[in-house]
Amino acid sequence: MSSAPHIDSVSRAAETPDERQPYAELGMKTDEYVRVKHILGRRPTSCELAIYSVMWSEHCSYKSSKVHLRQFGTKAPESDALLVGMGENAGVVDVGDGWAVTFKIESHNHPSYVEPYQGAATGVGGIVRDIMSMGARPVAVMDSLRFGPADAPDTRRVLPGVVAGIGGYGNSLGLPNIGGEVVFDESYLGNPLVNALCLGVLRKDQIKLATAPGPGNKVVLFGNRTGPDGIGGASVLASATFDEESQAKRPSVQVGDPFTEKVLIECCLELFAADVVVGIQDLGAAGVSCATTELAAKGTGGMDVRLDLVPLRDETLRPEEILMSESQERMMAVVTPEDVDRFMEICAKWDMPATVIGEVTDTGRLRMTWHGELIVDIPPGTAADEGPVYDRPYSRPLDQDELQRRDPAGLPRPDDLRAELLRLLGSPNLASKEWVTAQYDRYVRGNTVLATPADAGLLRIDEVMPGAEPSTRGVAISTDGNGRYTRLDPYAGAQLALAEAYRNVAAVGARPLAVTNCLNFGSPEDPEVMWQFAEAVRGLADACQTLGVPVTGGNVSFYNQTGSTAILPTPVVGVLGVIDDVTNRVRPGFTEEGATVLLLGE
Amino acid sequence: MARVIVDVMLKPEILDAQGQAIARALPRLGFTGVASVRQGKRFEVEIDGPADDAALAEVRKMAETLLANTVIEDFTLRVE
Amino acid sequence: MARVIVDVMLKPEILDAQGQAIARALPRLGFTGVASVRQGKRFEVEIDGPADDAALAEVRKMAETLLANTVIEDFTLRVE
Amino acid sequence: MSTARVGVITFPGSLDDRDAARAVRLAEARAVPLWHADPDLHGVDAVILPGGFSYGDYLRAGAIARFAPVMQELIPAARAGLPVLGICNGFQVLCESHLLPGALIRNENLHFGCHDQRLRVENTETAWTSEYSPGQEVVIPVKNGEGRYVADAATLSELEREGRVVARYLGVNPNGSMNDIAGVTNEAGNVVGLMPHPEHAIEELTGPGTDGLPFFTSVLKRLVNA
Ligand SMILES: Nc1ncnc2c1ncn2[C@@H]1O[C@H](COP(=O)(O)OP(=O)(O)O)[C@@H](O)[C@H]1O
Repeated sequence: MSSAPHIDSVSRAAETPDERQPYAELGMKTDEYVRVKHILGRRPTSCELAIYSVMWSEHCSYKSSKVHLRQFGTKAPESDALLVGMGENAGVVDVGDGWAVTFKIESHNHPSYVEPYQGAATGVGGIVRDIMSMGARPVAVMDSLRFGPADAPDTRRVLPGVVAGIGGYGNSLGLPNIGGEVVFDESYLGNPLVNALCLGVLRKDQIKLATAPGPGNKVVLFGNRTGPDGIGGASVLASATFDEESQAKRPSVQVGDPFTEKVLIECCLELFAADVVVGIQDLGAAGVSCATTELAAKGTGGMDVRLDLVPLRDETLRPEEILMSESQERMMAVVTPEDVDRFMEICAKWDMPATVIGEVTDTGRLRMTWHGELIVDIPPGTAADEGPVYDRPYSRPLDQDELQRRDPAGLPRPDDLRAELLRLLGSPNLASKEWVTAQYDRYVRGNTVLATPADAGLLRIDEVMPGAEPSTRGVAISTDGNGRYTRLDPYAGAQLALAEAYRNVAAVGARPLAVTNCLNFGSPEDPEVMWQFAEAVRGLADACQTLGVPVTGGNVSFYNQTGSTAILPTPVVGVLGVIDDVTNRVRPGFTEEGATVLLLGE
Repeated sequence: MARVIVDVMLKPEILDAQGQAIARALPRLGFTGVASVRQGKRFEVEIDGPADDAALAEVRKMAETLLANTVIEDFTLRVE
Repeated sequence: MARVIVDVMLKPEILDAQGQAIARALPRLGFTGVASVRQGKRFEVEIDGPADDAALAEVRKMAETLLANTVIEDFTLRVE
Repeated sequence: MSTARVGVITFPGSLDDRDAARAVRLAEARAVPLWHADPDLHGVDAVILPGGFSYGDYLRAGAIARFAPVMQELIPAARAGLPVLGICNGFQVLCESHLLPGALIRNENLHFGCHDQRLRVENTETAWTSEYSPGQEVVIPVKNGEGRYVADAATLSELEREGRVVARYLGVNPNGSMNDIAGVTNEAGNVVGLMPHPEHAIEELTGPGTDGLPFFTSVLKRLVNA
């Protein structure tokens, strides 16, 4: 990385309107680039281009999915329990007694294929920071995994690394793993799915939001230093198909530092308890670009940042790279000037580097300087919220009718049922998942009431905050998804995923309250994939309405394909439920001799 | 019998959380004057025959595919 | 600025499970002719001044007390 | 509730400190949080070093925690007879501090493993095991990645000869520990290191049972009788 020959300042951009810019290489379409020019009334500086390209990427802007995801809002059932709905870092649900929980599931599929251990580890790290940024204490994780056939050589590379990465990171944070899935299917061979869920607990009156209000308030970046991790990853890595080229992108993977994240959790909780945080945002895929634009857009509209104050691990990083870096274990907070000293003291107690890098304004502009030169001057909302929206064409796959016409009646009847049963029981999809779950700590924090092999994880909400009254209240979660069903009928398949998770939560004795989801699909530019997506979302939204559980948040992962072959459409649905007294939980299996066995339903 | 040493270190651009944790601890333990610490792996590979070009090529391939994770690590070889 | 390398290896009498696992995997990957593999750690310590006797004595103490656990590990120092 | 005060040290990266404190409370004593950077034991009657990954354990489990300011107080106090229990990472810290012999290294199968483990309590004379009966078999979770106990032959035979193996794994040895050792004690019997997690076996609701509770009640009895 050579240092910049020049700094592409705002005034330079104005003077050189025709300079060619690598927008296409950054994943931007020509009309998107033209729109940026239109917004700014000039060409963007290279830093501004970096910001728009990551913020308008599929990954950050949901440009292909937005029009469909709206149904989760328009069809949302009435719910008194919902404290914070979609649109924030994670939804928040009231579980009674002044307690609230927040939960969300997110994908880290592509990074986990490139570097299984680090990809999966940083997937856990990212979702945990999302939960922290709501003001909550993370209390449990779950993981929903899809791999190619168990005996395929690449699965032998990917699976152990992914499992070790999820365990290595989650175990080091002291978060019990209370459930998940492992599914094998040919279609995931070149594109495994790694979806991580985190659950957090907070007091109802302590919710934090990603907002930067109050001109004069300080913007603090804290956590690990910024390095050249995953530069370009947000727009390139996270949304491009895998091919030979991905090899060349390899050095830009992110690596995790779970120790720093664990300390960051405790540090944040102490900051929240001291009430010195006005707004907070985790640094995820689009790093400083995302945190600054989103905080500013949701606050009083403006922010001034001195980008040269960002503490670096590599002094040669250029401002564009700082803006796009995906270095892990970083957070950004908005703090009133009076509270800055106290904020810094708490960070020092935890040995956590923290730096004031800017200030909230009411100018309606996000302005950044680099050693005195103005390098970014944009209306932050145009990057954060007003990205392109595509209503992509979709069409029912040509083979869909043929697929649906297939009838199990036509399948040959096995002669030897016993052999067939043994073959099924021994098949990777049905066999015990203990090899995976044994690598995860399910005991830490001492509140795990049910984990593997129960249908849903069940956690007692006790001793979450110092001094809180002992409690028997509990939260149950289950994640489910079935790509084969969804391929056969995306509308019904998504509903079945919800129904299964809903039943699993009910089966341990909890009342289902809210839904999160991670929608893993192929390329949205393929009309047949887009049809699967649209149908699945419609199905899920309708089912949520019928069952009376609102979607509180989630994540969309597109471009899951090998070459031009998409994975099975895989909506993974997480349902959260509440139980007033965890001692009333229902355990899996037959626990008493002589008990009556009943079959419910048809 | 010959011994080939394979040293594996994280690429310089990759965060070395291990080295960082050590470096942060040193001043507390009274060690000053250390600018940085990086932690890597060292493998001692004993080969049956002499460390000729063919054998070294094999060990290099082994390092590339197994001992080092070239996504995030670099390695060097030397005969001891 | 000077760089001191500290190599830390498990004592020979302690079973090196990582080295063994690698050695066992090698034939499956088509590597033959390897008699044994041992895995250890390598530290690159950058010191502010020159690597004179006093500095080396400091690094040695650091290795003894922190970088290696002499109950189970041996270490060697060298200037690079 | 007894008036005994049991300190639980929190290092950066400690994870099971709350669990240990809860166990102390369920045993009806007072849990006193101790902070790694505070060189003061605050007059506690006993100390627990909890599980976790102190300082990330990137270098070697327990290697950096050993030098924490609070340890500079704890080490002489332990030598002078203060009851100290190190659980998992705490055991690793005690070995690194040379309060206990031997070392804990990477599991033989190279995986982190979390299981409900059968154990036999071998020594019921220590400060932390007097409430067990000799040879009692219990089930307590183990969860570790670096839990394989190793020591040289002389140390090992000394430990066996003096009956200083506190607990042994029954059934499958989860990490390849020498002589199936799950825990050891010092000569005086006041310092105990244990790989399994008794603080995760103190409530029927959240553990495989309550077999872990006697570790915490034992020390209280000792303190009351002292
Ligand atoms: N990746 C995983 N992470 C955590 N727990 C898992 C994972 N995969 C499976 N489990 C847990 O293992 C148990 C058995 O899983 P599975 O065989 O898929 O059962 P089921 O078909 O009943 O869901 C469940 O409790 C499930 O939550």
